[in-house]
Amino acid sequence: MLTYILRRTLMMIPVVLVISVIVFWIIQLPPGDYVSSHVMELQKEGEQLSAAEQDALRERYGLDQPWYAQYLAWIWGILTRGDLGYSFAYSQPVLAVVERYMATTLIVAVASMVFTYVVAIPIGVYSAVKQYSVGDYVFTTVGFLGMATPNFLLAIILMYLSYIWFGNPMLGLQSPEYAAQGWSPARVLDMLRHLVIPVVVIGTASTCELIRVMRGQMLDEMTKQHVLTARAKGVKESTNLRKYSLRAALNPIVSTIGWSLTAIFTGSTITAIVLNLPTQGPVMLDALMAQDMYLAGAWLGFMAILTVIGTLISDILLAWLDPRIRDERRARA
Amino acid sequence: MAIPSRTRTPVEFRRRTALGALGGMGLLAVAGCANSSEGTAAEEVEAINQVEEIDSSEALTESPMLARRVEAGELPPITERMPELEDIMVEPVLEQIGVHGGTWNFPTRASQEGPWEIGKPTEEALFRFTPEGDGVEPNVAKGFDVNDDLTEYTIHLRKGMKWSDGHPFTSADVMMWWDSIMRPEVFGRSVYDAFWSTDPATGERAMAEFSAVDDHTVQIAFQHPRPMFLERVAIDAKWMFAPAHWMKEVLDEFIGEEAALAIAEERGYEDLEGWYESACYYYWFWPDRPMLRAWTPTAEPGPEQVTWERNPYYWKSDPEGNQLPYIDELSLETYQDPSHVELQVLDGHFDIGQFEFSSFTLLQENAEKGDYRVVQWETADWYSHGIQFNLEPADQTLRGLFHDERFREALSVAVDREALSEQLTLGLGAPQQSSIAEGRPFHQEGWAEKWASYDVDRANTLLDDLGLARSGDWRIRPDGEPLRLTLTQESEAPQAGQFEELLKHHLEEIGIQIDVQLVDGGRFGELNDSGQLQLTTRGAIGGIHPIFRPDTVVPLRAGTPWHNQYGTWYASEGASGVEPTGDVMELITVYRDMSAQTDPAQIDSYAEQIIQFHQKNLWALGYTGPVPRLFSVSNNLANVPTETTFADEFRDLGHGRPAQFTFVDPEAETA
Amino acid sequence: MSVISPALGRLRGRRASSLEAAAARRENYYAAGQWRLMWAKLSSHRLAQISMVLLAVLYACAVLAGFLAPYSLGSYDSDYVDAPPTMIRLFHEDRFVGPFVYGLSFERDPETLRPLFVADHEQIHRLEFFTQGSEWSFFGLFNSTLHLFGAEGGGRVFLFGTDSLGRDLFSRILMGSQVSLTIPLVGVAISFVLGILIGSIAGYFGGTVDFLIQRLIEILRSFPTLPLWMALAAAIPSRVPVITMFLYITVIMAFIEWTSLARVVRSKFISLKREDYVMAARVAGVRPLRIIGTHLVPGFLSYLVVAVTLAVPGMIIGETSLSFLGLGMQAPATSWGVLLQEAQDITNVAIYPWKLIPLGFVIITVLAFNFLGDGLRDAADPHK
Amino acid sequence: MTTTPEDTTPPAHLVLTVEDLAVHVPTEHGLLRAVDGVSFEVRAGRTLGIVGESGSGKSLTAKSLLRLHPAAFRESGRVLLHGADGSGADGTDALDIMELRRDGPMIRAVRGRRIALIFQEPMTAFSPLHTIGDQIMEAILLHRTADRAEARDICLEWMLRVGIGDAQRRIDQYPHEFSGGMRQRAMIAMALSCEPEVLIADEPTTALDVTIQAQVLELMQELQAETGMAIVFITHDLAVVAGTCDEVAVMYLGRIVEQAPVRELFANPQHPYTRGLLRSIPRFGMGRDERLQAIEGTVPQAIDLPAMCSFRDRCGARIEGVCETAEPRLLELTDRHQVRCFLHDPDAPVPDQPVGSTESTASDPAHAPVVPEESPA
Repeated sequence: MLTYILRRTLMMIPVVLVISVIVFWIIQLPPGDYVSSHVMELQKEGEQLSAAEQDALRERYGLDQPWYAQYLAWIWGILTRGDLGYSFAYSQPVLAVVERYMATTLIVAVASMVFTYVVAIPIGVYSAVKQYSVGDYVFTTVGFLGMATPNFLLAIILMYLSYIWFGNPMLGLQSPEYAAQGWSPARVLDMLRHLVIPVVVIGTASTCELIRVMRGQMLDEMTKQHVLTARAKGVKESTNLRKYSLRAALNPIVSTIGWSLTAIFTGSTITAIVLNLPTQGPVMLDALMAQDMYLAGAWLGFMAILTVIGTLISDILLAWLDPRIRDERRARA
Repeated sequence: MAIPSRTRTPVEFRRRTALGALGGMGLLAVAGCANSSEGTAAEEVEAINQVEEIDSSEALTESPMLARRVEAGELPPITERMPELEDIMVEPVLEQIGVHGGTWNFPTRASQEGPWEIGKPTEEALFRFTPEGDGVEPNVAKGFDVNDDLTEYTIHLRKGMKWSDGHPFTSADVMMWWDSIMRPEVFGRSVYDAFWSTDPATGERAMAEFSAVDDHTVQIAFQHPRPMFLERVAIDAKWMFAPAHWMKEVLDEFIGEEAALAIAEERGYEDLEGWYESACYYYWFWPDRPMLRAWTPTAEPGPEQVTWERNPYYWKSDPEGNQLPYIDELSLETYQDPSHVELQVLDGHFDIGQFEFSSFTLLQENAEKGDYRVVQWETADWYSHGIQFNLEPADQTLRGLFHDERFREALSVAVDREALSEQLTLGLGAPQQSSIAEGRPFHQEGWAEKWASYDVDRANTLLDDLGLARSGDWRIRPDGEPLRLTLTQESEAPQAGQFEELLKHHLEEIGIQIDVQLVDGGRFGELNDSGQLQLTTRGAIGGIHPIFRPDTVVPLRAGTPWHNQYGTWYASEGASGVEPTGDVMELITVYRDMSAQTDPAQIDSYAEQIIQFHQKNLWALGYTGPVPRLFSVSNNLANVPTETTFADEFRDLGHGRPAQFTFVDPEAETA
Repeated sequence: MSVISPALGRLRGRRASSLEAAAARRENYYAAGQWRLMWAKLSSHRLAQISMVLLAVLYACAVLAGFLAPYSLGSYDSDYVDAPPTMIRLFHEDRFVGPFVYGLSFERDPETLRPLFVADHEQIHRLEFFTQGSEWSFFGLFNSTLHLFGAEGGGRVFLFGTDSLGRDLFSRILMGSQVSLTIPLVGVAISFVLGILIGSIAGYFGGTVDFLIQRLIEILRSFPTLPLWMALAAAIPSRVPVITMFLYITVIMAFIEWTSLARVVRSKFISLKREDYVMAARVAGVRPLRIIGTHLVPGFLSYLVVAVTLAVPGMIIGETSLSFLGLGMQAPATSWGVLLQEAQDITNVAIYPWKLIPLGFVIITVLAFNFLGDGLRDAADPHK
Repeated sequence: MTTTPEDTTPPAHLVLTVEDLAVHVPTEHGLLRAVDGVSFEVRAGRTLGIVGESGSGKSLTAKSLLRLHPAAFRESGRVLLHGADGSGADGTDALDIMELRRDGPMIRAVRGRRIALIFQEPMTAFSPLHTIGDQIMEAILLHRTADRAEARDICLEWMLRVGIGDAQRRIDQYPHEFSGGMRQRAMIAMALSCEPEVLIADEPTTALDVTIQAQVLELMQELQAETGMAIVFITHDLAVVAGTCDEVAVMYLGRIVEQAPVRELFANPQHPYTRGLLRSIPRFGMGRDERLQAIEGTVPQAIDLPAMCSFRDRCGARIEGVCETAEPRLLELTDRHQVRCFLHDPDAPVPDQPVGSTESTASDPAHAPVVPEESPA
């Protein structure tokens, strides 16, 4: 197993490098560069930059170099100094910008993920145990409603309903009056209230998917021979469900946790914009739009690494949870 | 007003400026303004600008918030904080004397690209535009003198005025800005137009020279006459001073490059350019950077909320001696999408929101529930929906067409303006040509109606005359190619896609095939720079006065799609771009002549010529008249002007003098 | 014989199974192919049946959109901007006159500028069926001006109201369905082919090939789709015909989707590969591609059908997201994604809520595909 | 067991009596009478074989004994589990399993403890995610001891008893590390670890290859001899029955069509179906060109069957005008040999035609009316 993990980890290095090249290449692919979009932004505010001023900016940012030269300089900085580069728009090191938004991003991502699993797994189990019951249909339909409504629209509708019903659209992650205060129970409560809509919006899409997978898995597992064997031994139904069906059904789901975190990180960008969440998503979208390439590149590279690590974690989890795969790996390694 | 006799008062000053002469033309229809053509300009201006004076230091009153700090010994008393009595700037009362206190919830864009959102309303320049927009008046400066040939400007500063950290504000601060910041161009901008004078004979430009006469007097000398210097300062230079004591601790000139870089890195910058752009240009985000603004930040911008607190050393008061601003705090809250501002205005959270016109119905219907009112400010654009022709497209056949008046007329009359008005402007944008509205300076009779009636037959006849024969649905160009135009718009623009779709619909009716192209800002800029645009609906042309900001109407530099190649040519002095011909070249010539004039009346007459060239040629077509800019204003907030002009030259919301905005009941206003 | 006897097996699947009474039919049961079994089971899955019927109706509407829609996509009408759904009436002053609409007069609220439409009770416009209207084209095969219905004499009937440019939303939804209902199918088809091909190669050959393909998928999946789309949006020339744009979009969608299908195929392959009959074929020296084609793919085709059905909703939603990024159909051509994107605005949600109707169609379609997929999955394994 | 002639041993006490057991399954197409009117009894130390084709209801019968069916299934009849000493043989004192609440604590105390079950597929009968030891110990912990160490000892002991060598190591292995035969041994160890009174073996050897099959069967017989448990042996394989069972019940379409001691049945089959089954077993001495005869057709489904002999359509000896008129009764040919066929029913309706058959041959003994007296005792 250890050799397997080691081998896979070593394999990650070229994969990540390839990804970083592609990521960087794609980011600079759209026509125009940071300076051209920056100039357009300034124009909207009534500022004009002369051609000479623009060229000076390009030189300062190194945008006059070909993209591969920029890439090499960037990756060299990362490898030798751990320097993720410089954000043009923020005039700050990328790391500083990323740090600023990391906490809230993690809160939202983790809350959504917890929501997804906490909601989906019991519902999936319920829907399987009570297959074709009213509850099954209700949960399935509600889940699908969440999935079928594009996130951005769902978010805006929920915000408006929140405004109509509670007089507060629940924008952002906390009420402004708490922003400057220290942590208090009231602030936590306020934050939790603000988390409801984002978590529901971001969560429902994957929740529905997960409910369906869970239900299917449970249905498969519950009719397995060994479940009947256990029942014939006199094992309690609840024990049986938990020890055999649920455990087996959870396997593929647990093993995809590595993947879903990335998905929740990147998939919620548009939602975060609509809901005014101070998370990385909108910052990155802005960075992409404005071709603030090191910021965008660092973030996308980070996501790529997360994906690769996620896959590895998934594979390890799978092996850890399933002795058969574990042995196969052992044999191969 | 006790201003030394050799100094011209603002009244005198106004008489000497170009716009002073415009007063008689009925510049702006400002409510409450003694707007009559009979009275002299001087009387009128004096009536508008009732400059009062604080009688005694007894009258000075401060916010309870500051009074507490004074009591605690954290602050010197108000008399020591404000300028000498006669040098305190007194803001006239707009609606009522205000009450100190309250928090103004202020939406700001989350993106770092939006520094101006808070920058403009809090900006304090040496000179600022009058509420009516017909000229400038002293602001940070107390007054000025100028010699008769407009080559020497003497600017007087306010005695006893202090930076937000309590350090005196003197002519050294102006000299610091000029010598160590503007002239070395440390913040990435070239020395502004304002500081150049042009040799009327050769057209050569010469830079101004600054000198400090004494602690409160600065002299700026030009080689050639420099008319409109103060207006240009109000627009371009915005602030012409920097805290010398603070700058000496950060500029490499004073502390050496190594130490300066260390500071830059400490502040999160990798190079001096980035740091200096931030410290000298977008400086208002640094809590420790002394300023002259009414409010200063308490923290650097973060992901969520930042509070700006009142400047205890602010140098303005109301006529009763209440130190401004009335409002104690600004709570800057980030938003990512305009819908957030909408929602939080509806729920009564944001005290002032700025909106595109399309939000009008939503705002009005919920005004009572949200306890706000909707205020409309005019804009200086010539139209709200229109197109610009890139006069130098790569395709020479198209170039020929774009330069042909008949072609432009055809594209103008082929569109049903009445329909567009309903579909795009809630029926408010008048179905008319791109033009200057009645009541504004340089309004021309008949311009709004030119080529403005919907007449498909006429359009077809014009195109037929041009030899663009129809073959099936589409017209064929003389070279046998189908007539096919690309219409480009920036995808972020409000209503992007809708107007373009309607235009496509109307123009395809007359046989011109249209491809709509929505692109992001960077791509648009690139298309524009490389001359690949054909038609575009982005932006509008216009402006307060060609002399203030000629960018969109005279090709002086790149940017505006219709003349981009010409502007490039002019700005690069012929190195790149395309040399204009005909009327476009005339525009440049007229503008140059105008710039050399010292007589305001002459300036106006040249400006009028520029305007008339536009009326004649219509390089940009307008389909619906301008629509106002909307503000939602909390009903608890008073002294917000209701009818004025929204223009960048006037610093947008800043033109409403936010320092004298006041809550009727500050207690009700917390973040 | 399996542990659970076939009888019981059938019983277990009873809820989704058909136990035909007729003996003759019963005998066929064993001989029946997998597909017939699936069909038989599916036809007793009520929700799946309803879904099938719904989808059939939706697709039929898409095919006949030109005929069913009273107005064309270019019917901008500035006299009817933001008009609410038109009330269709039967009685005029208590007198039955058949379906008709009143004429509407348009004005704006002077305070709010909201469009107001006042029914003019003097003007009665009967609904006409099989009426003449604007011309439409049946996939370029023939043109017609026949429409299912319309209001006589200048009356307007907007079943779902109009948008801010004064276009009939009902017509736009129908026209949009032509795009929104086919893009997912074409996209899934492409990703299906790619997924089977690449997934089966990985699964069949294993070893280095598998390893490389696995890494390829890994790389593709960690692709930043957002800048990729933006780059594509810039790369796609502005003057592409609607059909080409349509293809671009489907290819983009397929590009993203195939990796997950390939993973499914691969894992299925690995388990099937060990089956005796595949081993036998291998030992017998049958060429790999032939084994894949004739032995392996049929072995899980039913499973793939399920996977595909369930992939369709994702594509429908993907199309809406692409529209959000401006990578949608060019006006006046429309799609549900474009319609939703237009509706995404507080003003619309608050004042003109009928603009959210397209959302209903998206939801219904997604639900239908999902329930159909669920039914198919239950049916796919008849001997379970 | 089989080596002992029944008549010389004192009758062992009754362990399990099944009376009129029925399992009816409601379907959309009607009520499926999967098991109908099944009665039999099992004695300690004896083995009852239940034989039938796929779909005959034999496995359902087995599961009914432990109430393992879903709630939707309608079960009726009585399944009496007698005391360990055979008390309540008259049914008064016995535990009626059908009275117990499904999945209640009472039935759970019976499952695995008093009646244990072995399944056909040793490959799937164990959860792949848990060790063999864990799964065997589960029953022990439930029924015998709460002490894990003790349970482990019992488990190890049983693994050794069923012939799993190196039990100390294998107890912590996963099912996929076991061969098929080993897994079935483990299965048996699991079933027997609580020393049940009745072992239901549902096709325990079907999935195994022949040599392993023999080993497993031998093992079961040894253990039966040691523990004296009763075995209900469910199979489709008459050859296996011959070697293992004392008594055989032949099921067809949910009903027992013939029941007799094993020798009697093989020597003197009375039901056409039984004869058909016997003909389909390869025998020593079969001629090279002799073909095994399969019973034509497939088992129909027991839904809405008309009141007639359910085997009629496939029967080579059907009597036209009789077999389709009513359902045959279960006839007692001797006190231990019962058959359900009109051929033996003196009260059978008079046929329209004497004997109607498409492929009947005079030489086939099945076509001669068999008189009970002629059957070998």
